Amino acid sequence: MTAERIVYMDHSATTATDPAVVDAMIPWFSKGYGNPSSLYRIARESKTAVEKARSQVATALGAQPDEIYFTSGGTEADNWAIKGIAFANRKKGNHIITSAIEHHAVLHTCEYLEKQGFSVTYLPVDETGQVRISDLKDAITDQTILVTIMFANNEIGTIEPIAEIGKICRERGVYFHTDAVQAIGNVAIDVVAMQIDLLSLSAHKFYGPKGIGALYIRKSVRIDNLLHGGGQEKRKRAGTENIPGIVGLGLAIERAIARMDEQNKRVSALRDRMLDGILKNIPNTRLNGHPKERLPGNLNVSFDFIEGESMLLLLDHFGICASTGSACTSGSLEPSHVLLATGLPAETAHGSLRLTLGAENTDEDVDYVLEQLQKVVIRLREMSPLYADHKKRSCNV
Amino acid sequence: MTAERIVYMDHSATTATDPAVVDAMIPWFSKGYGNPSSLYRIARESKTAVEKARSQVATALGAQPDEIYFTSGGTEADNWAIKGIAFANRKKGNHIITSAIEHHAVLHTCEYLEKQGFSVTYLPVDETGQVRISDLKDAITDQTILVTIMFANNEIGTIEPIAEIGKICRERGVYFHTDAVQAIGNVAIDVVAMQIDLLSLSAHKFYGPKGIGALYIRKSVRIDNLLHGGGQEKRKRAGTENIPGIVGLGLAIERAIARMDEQNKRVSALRDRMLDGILKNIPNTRLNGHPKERLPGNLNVSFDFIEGESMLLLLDHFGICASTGSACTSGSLEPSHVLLATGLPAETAHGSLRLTLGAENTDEDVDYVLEQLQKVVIRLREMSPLYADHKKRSCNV
Amino acid sequence: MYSEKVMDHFMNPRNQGEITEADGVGEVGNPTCGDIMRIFLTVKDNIITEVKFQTFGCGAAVASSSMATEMIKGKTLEEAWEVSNKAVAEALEGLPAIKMHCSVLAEEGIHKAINDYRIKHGLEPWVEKNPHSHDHHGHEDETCST
Ligand SMILES: Cc1ncc(COP(=O)(O)O)c(C=O)c1O
Ligand SMILES: Cc1ncc(COP(=O)(O)O)c(C=O)c1O
Ligand code: FES
Ligand code: FES
Repeated sequence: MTAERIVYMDHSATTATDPAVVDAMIPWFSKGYGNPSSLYRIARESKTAVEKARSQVATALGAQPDEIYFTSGGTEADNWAIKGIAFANRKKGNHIITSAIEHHAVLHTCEYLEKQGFSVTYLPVDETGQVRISDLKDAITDQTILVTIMFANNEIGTIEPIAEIGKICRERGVYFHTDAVQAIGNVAIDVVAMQIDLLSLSAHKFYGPKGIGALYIRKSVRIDNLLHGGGQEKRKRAGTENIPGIVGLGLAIERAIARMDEQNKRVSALRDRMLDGILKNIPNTRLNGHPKERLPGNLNVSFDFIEGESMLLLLDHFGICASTGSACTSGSLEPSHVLLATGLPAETAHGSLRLTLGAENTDEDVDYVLEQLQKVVIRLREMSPLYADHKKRSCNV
Repeated sequence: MTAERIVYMDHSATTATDPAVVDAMIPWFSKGYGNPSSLYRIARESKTAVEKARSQVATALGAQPDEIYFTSGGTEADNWAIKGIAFANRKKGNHIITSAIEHHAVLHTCEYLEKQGFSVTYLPVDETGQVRISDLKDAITDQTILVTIMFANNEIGTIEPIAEIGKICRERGVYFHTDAVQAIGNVAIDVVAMQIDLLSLSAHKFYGPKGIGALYIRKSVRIDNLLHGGGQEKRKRAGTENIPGIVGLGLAIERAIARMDEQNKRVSALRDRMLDGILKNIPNTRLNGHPKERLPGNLNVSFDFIEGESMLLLLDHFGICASTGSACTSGSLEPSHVLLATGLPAETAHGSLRLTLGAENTDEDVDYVLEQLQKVVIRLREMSPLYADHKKRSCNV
Repeated sequence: MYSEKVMDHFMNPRNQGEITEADGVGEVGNPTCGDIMRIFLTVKDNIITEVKFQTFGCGAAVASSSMATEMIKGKTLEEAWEVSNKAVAEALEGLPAIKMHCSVLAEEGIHKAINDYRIKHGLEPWVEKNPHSHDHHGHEDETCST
């Protein structure tokens, strides 16, 4: 079952850590291992390394270094932002607004808060996956303390109108958090211009290491701690600092921003060519998400009559790494809540395939995937009763 | 101001990652980077690596693999255990028992829960730093849902009577959590024999990487999630797995257990020789913590008339890395809550020095520290008004 | 954490010691808080001709004592009284925010020593223009008020 060739097109799930980033991390494991809270020399060196990384992250976001707090990843950053704002501002109000297409790190946190007595509005999205500004305006009440809407969606790649949302939230005096886990390195971000109060990110989505992320918290934002303990991170986030991870995050974000424009151009061209090829060669296929306002590497298509997991298994057999919104891989009953929120019928959602391109993908990869994918779809359709019915219907016309 | 020689004696703060552990981690950054939640081959390989590490941790504790959950470190494990038990069992009772000498990750979490309406008993300790079993028995009420008492203390090294505590908790039907962050690799642990329900650990304390830890949760324990989001860790701890960290933790704990007996013998002999030298050569000095029931590498001594931070600065000048319970390094008002809880006067606590020995320390290190430490203490006493008074008092007798 | 200047004064403290027949002695701080500073003055014709200190405290406390004694040596009592903790901290090329109280200790120690001299000489003690709130550790705190 071994494939000669591996084509990784699941960059939204995670990315390979850039070898230059790994190299930068290595010295901080066994040599510069001092605990930054201590006062001797090797500890001061760790501290300096942490502060350098903090500046690198701040620069990437247009923030100040003392507005950046390191976390164990995007999930912790989302949990902290949402629970921290909710509990610290409970006296002001108990209403939170989010969207129906958030990552589970946001959605399940909001559901948890509902159990704690908060009230949450899940804004619907249009068929491209975008929140409607008028819906947001209507949803804000004098009880609203937080709006949390993702910068870009992890499944369909749709980019939300963040600057507009930020403007409205600032005007209405409501904190605005955005989960930018998928956006970093793909979209230019300026937290000041976009009036963002809190922003989550996770290094492993932009060629940094896993297990490290950050939360940007604008100065003067009232927020409770999520992890209690030692006085690290200006007493806001306890726990001995993950120095190699932090150093890796710092370099990864710096490199991601530096190459962003050039890489986006290259990757989106590959992606567009792949989309054209799919739509041209494989009938009964549709693009999910926004036609233009989407992440450069994201392609999400639905193939009628077939199911996602079997697509993934066959693609894996040919060395192609991809993902699906089918319920069969999620371990839950429902297909992707994101696809359903865009109005896709469950049946179509089950047949969705997400290919997310990144740094190491080439023109040859695109050709290879196009070729194999067509074979895979034909093969699965041939065994599908839905396709059999469809063929009959078409012939009977 | 550069020292020729670095003698690291702050192993309780953190340890250098074992180079063999780093080597084992490296392949999982840029090669085996697949997201374990995905189903293609490189993802299955990551998954296998994670499960292997889970078994390694389980074996070290005498637990089952499916009772081990990876976290971002000891702080998260402590927060999860305590908040998770508290919120999941609120209907049964609202009382928690802990000790006065816990790490801040436990103490501040308990203080947070007090604000949420829980009631917390902070058991006192005797002058050696041990909790009295009779105090524990008396403190348990029908409202008690959790006892959380550390396995070994990070400052004075005292080992608590864990098996006895476990027995009482099991008899009384109360969950027992222990913060074993300092104990792993230093004390033999068996969660079944010791009747432990939850146990926290952190890799960087036993030559593993920073930013990764684990919580052991005995099967059938009722606990809420701390981080909400994706379905990782059997839906109990969301967030993309830190594969290199997890692999590093697994190998580090396996190695720590394998060399434990031999290393403890070696390190405690060094420690004992250092203690003898200090008590013999430096007058007005006392050992803090338990004379016998203490971590093999831990030495905590108080030097009358001088202050800890200035000791650390001078020791650093000579390349010696150590720590203190003085308020001057803590950024807070009070000297170490642990030393105060053992009945030490604040004045004496300010003059405490913690030297924690570990794998790489040698006989020469001990000689060097003894020599430098004596000079440092003499130098600081010469500038101390308290010592001047003491000398005058002694002469006038 | 500390500037080079602080480390220099900590490693090589100037004027450390005791003047046995001092004209003025000031002691401030509290061992419970981990800091005590004692300043000894020799005064001739209203001029501080000699000054020594003893300090039990952190690096910033030692460096502040050392720097402050340097700054008042050879000065008139009036001039010495005007040496503020801020001036001491600035001369040390800055102190971490949580360590500013250690420089306050130096200012107060000098003031106490000067007033000790004045009282011994039957003079009215000078009053603190901007009394520090004795928040030696940056917080309101009873146990550490001296
Ligand atoms: C949009 C979004 N938010 C949050 C997360 C969670 O990040 P992590 O898995 O690094 O905790 C992810 C990725 O898993 C994501 O795509
Ligand atoms: C006893 C104890 N508990 C918890 C912790 C917290 O662990 P971490 O800093 O890895 O989160 C530490 C160390 O800092 C500790 O010594
Ligand atoms: S058909 Fe098997 S899980 Fe969906
Ligand atoms: S003397 Fe305690 S902080 Fe300076």
